[in-house]
Amino acid sequence: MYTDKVMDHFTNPRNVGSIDDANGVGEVGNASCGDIMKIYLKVEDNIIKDVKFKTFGCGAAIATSSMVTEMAIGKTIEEALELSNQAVAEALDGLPAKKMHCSNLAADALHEAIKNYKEANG
Amino acid sequence: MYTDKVMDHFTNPRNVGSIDDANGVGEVGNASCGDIMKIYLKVEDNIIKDVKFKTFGCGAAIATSSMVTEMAIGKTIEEALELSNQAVAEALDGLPAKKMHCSNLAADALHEAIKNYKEANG
Amino acid sequence: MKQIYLDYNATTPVRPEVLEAMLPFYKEQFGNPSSVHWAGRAVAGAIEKAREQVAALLNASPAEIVFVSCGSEGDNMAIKGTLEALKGKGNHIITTAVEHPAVLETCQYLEKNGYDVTYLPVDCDGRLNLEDLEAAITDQTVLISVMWANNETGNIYRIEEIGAIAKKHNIRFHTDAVQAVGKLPIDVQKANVDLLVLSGHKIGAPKGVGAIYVRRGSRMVPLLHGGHQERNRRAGTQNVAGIVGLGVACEIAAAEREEVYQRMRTLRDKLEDGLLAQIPEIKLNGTPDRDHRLPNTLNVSFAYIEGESLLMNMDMHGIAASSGSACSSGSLEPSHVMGAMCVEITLAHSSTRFSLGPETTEEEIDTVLEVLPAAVQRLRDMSPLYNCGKSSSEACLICETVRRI
Amino acid sequence: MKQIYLDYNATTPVRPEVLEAMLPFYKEQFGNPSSVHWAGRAVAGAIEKAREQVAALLNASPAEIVFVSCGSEGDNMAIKGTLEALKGKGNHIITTAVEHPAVLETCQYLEKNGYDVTYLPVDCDGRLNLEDLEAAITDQTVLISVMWANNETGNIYRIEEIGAIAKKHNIRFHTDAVQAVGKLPIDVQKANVDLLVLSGHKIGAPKGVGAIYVRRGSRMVPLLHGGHQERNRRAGTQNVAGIVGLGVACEIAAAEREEVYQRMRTLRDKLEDGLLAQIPEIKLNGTPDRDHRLPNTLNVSFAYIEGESLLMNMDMHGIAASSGSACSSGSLEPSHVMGAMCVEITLAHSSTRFSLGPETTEEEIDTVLEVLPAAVQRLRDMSPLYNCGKSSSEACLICETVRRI
Ligand SMILES: Cc1ncc(COP(=O)(O)O)c(C=O)c1O
Ligand SMILES: Cc1ncc(COP(=O)(O)O)c(C=O)c1O
Repeated sequence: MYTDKVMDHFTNPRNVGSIDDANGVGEVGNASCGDIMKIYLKVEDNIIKDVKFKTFGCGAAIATSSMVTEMAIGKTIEEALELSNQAVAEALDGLPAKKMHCSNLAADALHEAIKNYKEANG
Repeated sequence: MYTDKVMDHFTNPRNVGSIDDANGVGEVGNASCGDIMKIYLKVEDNIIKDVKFKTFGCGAAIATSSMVTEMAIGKTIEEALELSNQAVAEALDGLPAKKMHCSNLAADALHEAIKNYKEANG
Repeated sequence: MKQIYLDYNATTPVRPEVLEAMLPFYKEQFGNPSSVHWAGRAVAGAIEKAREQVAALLNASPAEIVFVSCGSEGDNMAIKGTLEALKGKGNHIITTAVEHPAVLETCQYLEKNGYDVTYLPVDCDGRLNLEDLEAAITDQTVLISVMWANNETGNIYRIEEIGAIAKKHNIRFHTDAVQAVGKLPIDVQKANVDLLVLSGHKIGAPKGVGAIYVRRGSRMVPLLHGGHQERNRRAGTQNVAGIVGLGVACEIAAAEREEVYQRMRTLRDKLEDGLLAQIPEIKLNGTPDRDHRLPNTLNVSFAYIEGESLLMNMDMHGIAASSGSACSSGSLEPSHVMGAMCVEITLAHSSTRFSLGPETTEEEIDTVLEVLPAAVQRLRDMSPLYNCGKSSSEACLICETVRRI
Repeated sequence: MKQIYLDYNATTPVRPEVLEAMLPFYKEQFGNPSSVHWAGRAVAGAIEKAREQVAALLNASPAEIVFVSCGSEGDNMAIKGTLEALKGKGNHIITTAVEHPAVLETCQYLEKNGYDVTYLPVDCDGRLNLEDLEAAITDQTVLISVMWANNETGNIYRIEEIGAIAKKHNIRFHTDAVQAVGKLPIDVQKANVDLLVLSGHKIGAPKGVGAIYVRRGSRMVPLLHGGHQERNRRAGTQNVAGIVGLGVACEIAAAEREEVYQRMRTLRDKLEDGLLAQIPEIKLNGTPDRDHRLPNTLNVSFAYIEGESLLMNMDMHGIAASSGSACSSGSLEPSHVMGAMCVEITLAHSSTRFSLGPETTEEEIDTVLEVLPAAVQRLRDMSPLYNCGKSSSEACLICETVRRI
C-alpha cells in the first residue's frame, strides 16, 4: 500500500518533537478524521532554521509530517509557502488514493505555522 | 445418483423387445415428459407367460421397465395388478426423488397391458 | 477404462499452472486483502495483478473488473444492479429466448416486479434476427442482454452489431460471455459492451470465482451490500486464491487462445462430420455455419432415443457429455434452448452436447466415433418410437401422438 | 523476524487437513456436480457429505444448509430474501447498531426501499438491553437480526433469549454467526434461530465459501436466480473444493472446539491482563465479563495514538492485528461499533483488536507483551495530544477541541 519512502519516513520520522522557543506554531486536522498535525517553527532572518512536528494519525500522516519538515528546513518563508500537499505526496513517491484527502495535510500545517509566525512578527 | 440395481437393469435390461403374437399391449407416458413405455404381454391360462418392453426414456425409465417385466413374469393377472410403481422402485433399492414422478410408470404400463388383454379376451 | 471428458462447457479441470499459482494463498499468503499488516499486504497486490490479467484479456482497464463468485452472480448483478440504478429511466429489458437460466430467470423475476421483458425469438438454427431486436426497442428500454455464445448449441451471436445498436439508442448492453471467453477473441471496446460476465470454471480456473466487466461510468446498485471490497461494488472478503487462479487462467487464455481454437475446431469438425456420416436420422442443433459456432461445441439429436439414457450409455464407455433432456437437467422440461429453436419434442429430449477442451485428443474423438453408432442403435432397438409404424402388426398410436406435439 | 498473526477474526489460514481434502476437487474430481456422468457423480456426493458436516456442527438437518460464497452473501440473502418472501406481512426490521456492515448496509439499503429499521443501541460496554428489543416490536415487525458475537469487541449476544422473544412474537430471527461458529457451541434448535450465517475463512476453510442455515419452512426469495443448484435456493455452479473444505473445517471445529476455547481463552486472558497492567491510559472495549466475550478477542484503545500507525508499528515487529481506526477500514469514519458504544472519538481511532486462533502460542503472546509498551510510548511521544495541557508553554486548543467532540 505504502511506498518505500513512506515506510522510511514512518519508521524513522525526521524532526519529531516540539520547539520550546518556537516563534510559529500551526495545527490542522480534527479528531473525527483521525489526523491532527502540529508544526513548530523557529524562523530567523526570514529563514526556517528549525522545524519540528507532532502528529496524531495514520502512517501517511506521520510520513507526510516528517517529509514536510525535511523539505521546509532552510527555506525562506516565501519558498515554504509554495510547498503544497501535492508536492509532499510526490516527494514520498505517492500516497494511496484514500489517504490523499485526510492524511495529506502536512503542508497546510506548515502554512498555518508560518501564518502564526507572521501574525506575531509581522 | 442411481443404485447398483438400477445400473444393473439399465446396463443389462431384461426382456427388451416386442411379442409378435402379444395378446395384451399397454402404453403410458408422453413425449413432453421424455418417457414412453410400452409393455407386450403373452397371457395363457390367466398367467403371464411372457412379457417384453420397449421404452423411450431415461435410465430410470429403462430400469423400471426391465424390473417390472422380471416381477410380472409367471404371475397371475390378479397378482400382476397388485404390483405398484412403488414396489418396482423398491425392488430397485429406490430411485432419486426427481425420478419418482415421470420415470416410474412401468407398473402403470403393465396394468394398461393387462386391461388391454382383458378387453380383448374378457 | 479410459475416461473421455467432452463436457468442457459444463466445467473444466483446473489447469496445473493455475492450481500452482493458487496454492500459496491457502498457506503462507492467507491474509485478508483489506488488512494493513504483512498478511494483508502480501495478498492485496495479488488481487490487483489478477485484475490486470482479466482486464487484458477483455481489452478493459483493471478498474472496470469486479470479482464475483460465479457467472450466475455476475449475470444477476449486472441485470438487477443496472435496472435498479436506472430506475425511473425505463422498465423495459430486451433479451433472447436462448439465454442461460441465470439471465432468463432473473428476467422472469423482474417481470414479477413490474418490469417488461421482450424475449427475442430465434430461428430453427438458433439464430437471432437483429431487425427484431431493433424493432423491439421502445423509449422504455434500458437494457439489452444477449449472450456472446450459447452454452448448448455453441451459436455465436453478433455482439459487435448488437453493441452498435445499443450504443445508437443509448441503451445499456450486457452480455453473458461465460462460454465465449477463452474460446473467442473478446474486445469490450470494439463490441461496445457495457457489462460482460465470465466464469472461472469454464476456462481452467476453479469453481467459485467469476468476474464482471463494468464499463467506467455504468452505475450499478450492488447485489451484495456490506464491506468496501471491490470499490464498494461487491461486499465480502475476496476469494483470493480463486481470483489469483482466474487471473492466471486469463493470461493463459490470452496466450493460447488462437492455437487452441484451431486444435479444438479441427477435432470438433472431425467429430461432427463423423457422426453425421455414420448415424442415420441425426439432427444438428445450432447453426450449420461452423464459423458462427464455438469451435468446441457440437449439439446433435439422435432420433427415437432419450438423452439421459444415451449419456449413461456413453458413460459406460467412459465418455462424459451432456444432454438437453429434462431428465439430465433436473427440471421436468427439456432444454428451453431446444424449445426456442422449435426442435420437435422427442428430438429435444434426445439432444446431446459434446464440448471439447484444450486437452481433448484425436484419439478420444476416434473412440467416440467408434462407440457412438452402436450405443445409439442399442437404445433405438429398445425404443417404442423406432421403426414404429413400419411394423404392420400393430397400430402406432404413440408415434402419432408424439408427432402431433 | 518471526511473524505473529493475531488477526484471526479478519481471516484464518486454511488448515492443512482442509486443504488436503480440497485438492482432489481441483484435479481428478473436477466435474460439475449437476452432471449425470462419472465426472459429475464423483462430486455430488462430496457436496452432500459437506452439507452433513456443516449441519452437524449447528444441530441442523442437511436439507436446511445452503452453500453460498461468503458471510456477506449469506447475510444479504437471509435479510433481503426473507423480507421479500414476507412482503405484505410487514415492513419493520429490528437489528442492532453494532452489526457487521453486511447486515447494517443491507438494512440501510432496505430503508431506502420503504422498510423501517430499528437499530437497537448498546451500552458503553457494547451490551444490548433485551427490554429495548421487546419494546421495539410492532405488528409490522417481520425480522429480527442480531449477531451471535461481535467481530470487533468479541461481545456475545444472548441469542437464546432473543430467539425465545422472536418465537413468542412469531417473528423470523436471523443471526450473523460468522464470528461465533467454531468458537462457541451453536445449536439452532435450542436458540430458536430461523436463519444463521457462517463464513468458511473464519474457521480454517478457504475464502470464497460460506453457508446459511434456513430453518425448514422459512420461505426466502433467492438472491441469485438461475440454475437449480442448492434446491433452487442459490443459482450458480457450486464451489466444490471450497464446500468440501468448509465441511472438513466444520467437522474439525466440532471435535476440537471445547479444547481450543480453553487454550485461546487462557492466552487471551494473559494478553489482556498483561496489557492492562503494563500500559497506562488504556481502555478495554467490550464487556469486561470475559464469559460474555469470545475467548479469542481483545479490543483495547491506547489513549493519544491512532490505530493504523500502531498497527504499522507492530507490523515492524511482525505482529499482525487490526484496528477500528478510519484509516485502516477504508472508510473515513472510525468503527461504527466504537461509535455505538460512545467511545470518545480519539479513543475510537485508537482501538486495536487482537484476535487469537487455535495456532496461537504462549511465546507469541509474550512477545506482544514485550513489544507493545515501547511501541505505544513511541507513538505517544509523537502525538500532539499526549501530555498536552501539561506543558505550560502553550495554549492547548487541540485538546479542547478534541474533548468537545
Ligand atoms: C460478524 C461478521 N459478519 C459477516 C462477515 C462477512 O463475512 P465475509 O467476509 O465472509 O463476507 C464478517 C467478516 O468479515 C464478520 O466478522
Ligand atoms: C452461458 C452461461 N451463462 C452463465 C453460466 C453460469 O455460470 P456459473 O455456473 O459459474 O454460475 C453458464 C454456466 O453454467 C453458462 O454456460
